[in-house]
Amino acid sequence: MDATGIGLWGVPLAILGGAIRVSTPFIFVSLGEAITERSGRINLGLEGTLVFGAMSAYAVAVETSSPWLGLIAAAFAGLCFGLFHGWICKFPKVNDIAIGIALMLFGSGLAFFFGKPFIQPSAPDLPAIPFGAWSDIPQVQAALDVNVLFLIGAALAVFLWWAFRNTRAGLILRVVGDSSDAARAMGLNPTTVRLAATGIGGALAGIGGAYLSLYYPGSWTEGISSGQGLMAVALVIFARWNPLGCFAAALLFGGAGALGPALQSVGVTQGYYLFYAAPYILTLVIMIATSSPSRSLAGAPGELSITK
Amino acid sequence: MSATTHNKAVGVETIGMTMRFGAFTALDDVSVKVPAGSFHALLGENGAGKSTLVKCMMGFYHPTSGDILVDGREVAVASPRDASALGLGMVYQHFTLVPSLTGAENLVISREKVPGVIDWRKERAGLAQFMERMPFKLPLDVKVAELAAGEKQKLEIVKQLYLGRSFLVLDEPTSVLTPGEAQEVLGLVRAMTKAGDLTVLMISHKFHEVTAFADDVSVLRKGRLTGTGRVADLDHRQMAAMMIGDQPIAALDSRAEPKPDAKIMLKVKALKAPDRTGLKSIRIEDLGVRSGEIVGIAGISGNGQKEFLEVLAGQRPRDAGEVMVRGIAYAATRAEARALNVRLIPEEPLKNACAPKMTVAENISFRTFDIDGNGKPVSWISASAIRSFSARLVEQFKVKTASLSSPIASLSGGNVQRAVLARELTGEVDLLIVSNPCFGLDFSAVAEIRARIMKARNAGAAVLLMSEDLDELLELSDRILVMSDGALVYETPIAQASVQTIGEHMAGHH
Amino acid sequence: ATATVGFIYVGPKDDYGYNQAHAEGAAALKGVEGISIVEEENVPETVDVQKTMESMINLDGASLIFPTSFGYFDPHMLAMCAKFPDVQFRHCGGMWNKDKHPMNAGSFFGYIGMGQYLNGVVAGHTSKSKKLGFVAAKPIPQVLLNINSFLLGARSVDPTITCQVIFTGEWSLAVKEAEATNALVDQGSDVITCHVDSPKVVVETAAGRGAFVCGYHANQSPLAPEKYLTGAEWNWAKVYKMFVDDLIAGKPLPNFTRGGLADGFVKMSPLGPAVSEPARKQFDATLAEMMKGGFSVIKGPLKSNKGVVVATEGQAFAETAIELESMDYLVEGVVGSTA
Amino acid sequence: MADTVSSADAPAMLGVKGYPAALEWTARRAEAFVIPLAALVVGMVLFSLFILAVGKSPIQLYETMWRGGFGSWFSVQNSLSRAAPLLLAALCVALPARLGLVVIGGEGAIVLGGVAAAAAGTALSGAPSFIVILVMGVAGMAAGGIWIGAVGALRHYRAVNETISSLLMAYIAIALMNQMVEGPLRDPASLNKPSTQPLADIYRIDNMPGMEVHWGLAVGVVACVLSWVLIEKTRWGFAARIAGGNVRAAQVQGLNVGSLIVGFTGLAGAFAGLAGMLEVAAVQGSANASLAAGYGYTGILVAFLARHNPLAIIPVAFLLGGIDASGGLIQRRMDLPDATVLVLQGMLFVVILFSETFYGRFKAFNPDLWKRGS
Ligand SMILES: Nc1ncnc2c1ncn2[C@@H]1O[C@H](COP(=O)(O)OP(=O)(O)OP(=O)(O)O)[C@@H](O)[C@H]1O
Ligand SMILES: Nc1ncnc2c1ncn2[C@@H]1O[C@H](COP(=O)(O)OP(=O)(O)OP(=O)(O)O)[C@@H](O)[C@H]1O
Ligand SMILES: [Mg+2]
Ligand SMILES: [Mg+2]
Repeated sequence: MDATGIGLWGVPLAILGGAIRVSTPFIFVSLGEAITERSGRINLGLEGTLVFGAMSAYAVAVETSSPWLGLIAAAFAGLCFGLFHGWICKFPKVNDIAIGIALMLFGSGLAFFFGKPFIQPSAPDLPAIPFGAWSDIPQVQAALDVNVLFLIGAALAVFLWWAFRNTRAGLILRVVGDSSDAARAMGLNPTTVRLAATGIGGALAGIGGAYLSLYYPGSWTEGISSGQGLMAVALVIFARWNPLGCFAAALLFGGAGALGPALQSVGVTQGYYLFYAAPYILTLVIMIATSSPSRSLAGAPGELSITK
Repeated sequence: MSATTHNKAVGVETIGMTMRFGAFTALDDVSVKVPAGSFHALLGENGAGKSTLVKCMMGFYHPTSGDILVDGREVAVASPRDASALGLGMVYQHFTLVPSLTGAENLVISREKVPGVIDWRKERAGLAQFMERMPFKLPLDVKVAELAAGEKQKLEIVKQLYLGRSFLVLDEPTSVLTPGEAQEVLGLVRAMTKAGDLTVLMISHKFHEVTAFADDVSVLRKGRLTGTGRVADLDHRQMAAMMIGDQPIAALDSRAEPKPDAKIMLKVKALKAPDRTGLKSIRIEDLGVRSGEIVGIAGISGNGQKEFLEVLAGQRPRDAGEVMVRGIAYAATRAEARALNVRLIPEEPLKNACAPKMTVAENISFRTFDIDGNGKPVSWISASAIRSFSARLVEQFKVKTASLSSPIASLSGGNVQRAVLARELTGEVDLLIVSNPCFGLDFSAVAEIRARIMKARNAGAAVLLMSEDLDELLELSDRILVMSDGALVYETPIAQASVQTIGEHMAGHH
Repeated sequence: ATATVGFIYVGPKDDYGYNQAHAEGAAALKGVEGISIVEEENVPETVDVQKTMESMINLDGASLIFPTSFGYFDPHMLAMCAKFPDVQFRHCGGMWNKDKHPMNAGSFFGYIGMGQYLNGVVAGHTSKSKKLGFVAAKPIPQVLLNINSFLLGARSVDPTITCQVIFTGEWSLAVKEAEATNALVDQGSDVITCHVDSPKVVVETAAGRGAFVCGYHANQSPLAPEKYLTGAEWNWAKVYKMFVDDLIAGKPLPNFTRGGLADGFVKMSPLGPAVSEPARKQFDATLAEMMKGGFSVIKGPLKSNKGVVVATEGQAFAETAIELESMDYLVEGVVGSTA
Repeated sequence: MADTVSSADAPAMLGVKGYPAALEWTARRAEAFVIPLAALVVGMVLFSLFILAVGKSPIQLYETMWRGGFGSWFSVQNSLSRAAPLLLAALCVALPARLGLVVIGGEGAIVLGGVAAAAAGTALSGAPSFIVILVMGVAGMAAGGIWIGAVGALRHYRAVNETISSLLMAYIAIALMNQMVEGPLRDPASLNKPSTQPLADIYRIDNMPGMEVHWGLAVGVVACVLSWVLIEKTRWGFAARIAGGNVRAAQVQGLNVGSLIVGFTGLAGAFAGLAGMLEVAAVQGSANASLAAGYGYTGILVAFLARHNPLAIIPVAFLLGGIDASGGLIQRRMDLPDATVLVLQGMLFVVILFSETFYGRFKAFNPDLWKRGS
């Protein structure tokens, strides 16, 4: 080992750093989707929302020089997409999965269409908090440069986990997601609750997009997302609709995603495609190991079309 | 915090209640008066409009026209929330507990005023205190999905009491309770009406309950009020006449003499299988059913009957033991069932034996779509054969349906049941396994279905009948077995059967 | 009569990289008398590109088409050449061969390896850790040549310098490119360059981590004014003008066109503020030598990083050497592997 | 009100309501055409507003679209050749959907089918062409079938959610494909685009006679028709619909749900694998990264728009191909970015999918609600 590189320590450090850097969009999208799915709807279109969020955040940040305004714009745009999905799916016979797929196209299309003028300019980044300042190893410092959104995401996961059981709103959400009839008998309006849940889910996905364009990788290009939104939706099922599970799944996914580049950087260069597939393989293996035909998808909201 | 006992009963009255679903009039100008502190029974055939009437009272439906008076004052009930605010509550016919929430969560979230942040320690203490006053114990920290049907039903009722209702509607509340439990529950609310704390409106198909508990009765028929009166003045025959007019009721065939040496059709030996929690198992040591007899299995729901049925249906793997039909090992494949003439009708047929969105004709053809007239397997489906076959059965079994190509989900519960019976009782039947066939049906439908089962028995079928309704078992069975905690714990020939003893075994007191 | 010229891009034409470089070249033709331009972006390397070419010919009357992505060549462009013998096709990067391919096909490319060599020279002077980093998409000859050139340029400054390469496996994958850049910096690389379609992410991430960067495809200095050293850029406008001039003049178009710095096919970004005086000197000297002609990047004695001799003592490959277009090795000093 | 259906048949010429049977027959089926077509029009009107808002002419746009996608024999063929791979890709979604499964990872089966076919083609090089093409087809179908069949098996035997497992496996399949194409199967002569050995011309699949569209289109159409027959007319299809409608009911009927699920997902994957094989044999001539062109994902949309009806997949795929084909012309003629087509597709599909809510709302399509005729 020489002075500048950190050799094999780079691998665990990269996994840690990668988990923190890469996971944030997954955290936000999957938490948002967890809220939506807990209300009995599935919004597969969050990939489009994420991309549109990334574009609108970047555009507003460029125009106003404020990344925070960009973040708010992304959340608002996401909210609109979510509400649109929620509104359209309240009509009978409208398939929420299919609408989601169409909105995925629509969101990405709008983002690319209006995002053209913002590929060249540079936008200010969201700030990071240097948790690694105690260390004098720059690599450690870099890995522990944690963006506030990651911290907010972590706090949000814990909050949602708590709120699903300890708040009125949380219980109402679960009631509506599990049984429309029961909800109606309690005088709740499932449509309204779902509309709100889909809207919030969209807003969080928009924030996830803002993280992509305003922090990591921190630029706006049409290839900014490579399916993170879709994957995050899938992770919700993997996480069994548990917010803490979503957080853990996102970390796992982010960390595993950092494995490929890190291994190459220390000289493990054979079969890098397979290392790049590590997050997917790992997730699949864990899914297979933890599923069992006798305990079919414990925790699935009863009204969810995809698991009915 | 709710306080059940401090409420005062209120009276509720509907005036000229009319409800249309599209072109169909489910309620036609119905005026019913339920005075404060009374116990009122609402009778009627399936589809008469009973549930519709009470749902209108609860704001679950918005009536086309008509008014609701509470304690003589006209009120607007636009949603169940409004009803709740007026102290009106209802135990729905189909459970409205939320399966993935615990009992405690279900109770608390149903309250009218729920704090934004729930202090579970305080709530739990309050609940414990409340449960002290209930005559039965319920696990409140378990997800409702894991409760047995009877427990759910009791929890529904407990929930309404917890919410401190002044007026309570019970829509067929005892259909999944044992006679003892039914007694307990109805006794409790009856006592509350007597004390002037509660008014009860109960929908029931069981005359004996009406006679035992109710003060007054109203009868609906095809959406109209056809009679009302004091229970004390009416006998069962009169009530039946108000319900259905002078239609004949299907009579049970007289029981053909059982032949003790008849061939054993179904034999179950040393069977062991996991139950739905995976923690316990069911064990059937030895069970035989001969042709020409009905063996009834009694038991409180959740004691392994469902699992046993699933094993017989091939839906649940077994750990050990054997199931034999005509002495041949039986794994419930389609070929075996066909060769051995085995038919199985699970409970709640719409949920367990039909594809709800497929048509009536298709559903009726589930058993025969892949064979031709001679029983030979065919690869091609013939739509016209399916149609003519099902048209014949629909007529024979008097299934009421708008058309053969309506989705079966659009049929009423009794007609779904008829369609499934039509499918399963056509052709030669050597072994019939059936579970809760009359759940939720009115007495004339019940009579007809029981008559069909008896007919199959008399024609030589071996029948294994699982039922939570003891009256049904007593009426149909040649022998009764009791299932408790996953095992068959008691057996008696019908001649010596005593409700008392059976009930005790069901409750596991032996 | 005006002639219509079609351009086909594999990605968005404003990607700050490969496609943008071509689109800028196309844009330079917009004012040319007698020429009209049609463009299509995001065309995948499937039957779609065949249909796009056909559509440009049938519906727009295109008589010269530039399919700019490598994967368009075989079989897609070749199929169209056979079908439309009257239309000229000039492909970017393909290996046109008189014996194998029709005369209405052709290819052009720039020798950008020298640009990467110059990048390497500046990088070699700038690096303190003596470790460079290269984010690459796939181990194909064009990319390998760039990696090797970059390292050899640096080694002309200090023969102990090494270069770590990380392949991302895709031409455009923003998050992976950022991760690769981070991994390189973590391992001590302090000057980074890349060969991916859109270097924006690599440039910004590396600069954000405090590393210096050399650009590629286009001038990315606005993205990191302090950290940007220089960059190897395409100058397709020159190439396209050349073809179009021949077209207007009614001359036959050349079939195999190659050119480097000296021919103006490739140019260097202006040197950034962080470039030291000695670096500047060597950069200028090397550039001058290249402009003179006869400069070889790959020359013996040279071994691959697996120890295989790739050029013997005295052997030198001119930038036009056809062998370089099938390069399948990484030279000694590059950390990484080709498969 | 419900009446008892009598078996006394109505006169043969007349339908159940006493109107001419042909009229009733037409009315019942018209719904499935009129509603989506009306939705298409509404979607196009909405998109016009968008185009107006960005300052372009909708009339010119639709005129361009028509010209690019449908207006001439060339345009139609352009649309058809883009539709060809979508037919098989959509079947990979529609067949499992009949069992109630949402499979979104057809892309994986396509790329592996392509790799397997290319490997088989290379291995058998020299054998008679029909044998090689046949074996390539079988290899592609086997690879795709095993891949998606595994998704079905995991679902049935391990209760692994098929939506997520198929998506994960698609990413894994693409990684495998890249690894193979750049590693063991790479043709060293494939320089800047790593590919397998190119297939000799005799092993390539041609265009159909008189058309500029390869045989894959015919294969796709035949596959759609066969799938429709399978689902609607055979006992396996009927059984699958039972299992899709209610697994418990199917089990009580003694149907082997496990084999149905594995069989149908396997067949679905085989179709996708065949799409990959056709891509190799008819278009690319070798397996390479271009196999992952997103057909699998577009297929999801096609299947949902077609309401998982294999016959409806054919026109829907053609529509998509047409929009795609005209997208290029829109870019070129109107100076609009490629994303315009995505916006258009998104809008059209949202409106078409939304129009599902109108099924069963119109009396005109339901003779049961007509007043009794004479
Ligand atoms: N989704 C639906 N679409 C159309 N009609 C429906 C639908 N649901 C119920 N119906 C109508 O409601 C009736 C069945 O309602 P319900 O299940 O309450 O009947 P029921 O009162 O239980 O009758 P039964 O005596 O047969 O049990 C049917 O006659 C049917 O026409
Ligand atoms: N949502 C609905 N849509 C259409 N028709 C309905 C609906 N609900 C009820 N009906 C009709 O209203 C009639 C009365 O139904 P209701 O459920 O009130 O019967 P019920 O008397 O409660 O029967 P049961 O004894 O089976 O509970 C049914 O026959 C059915 O046709
Ligand atoms: Mg009812
Ligand atoms: Mg009923």
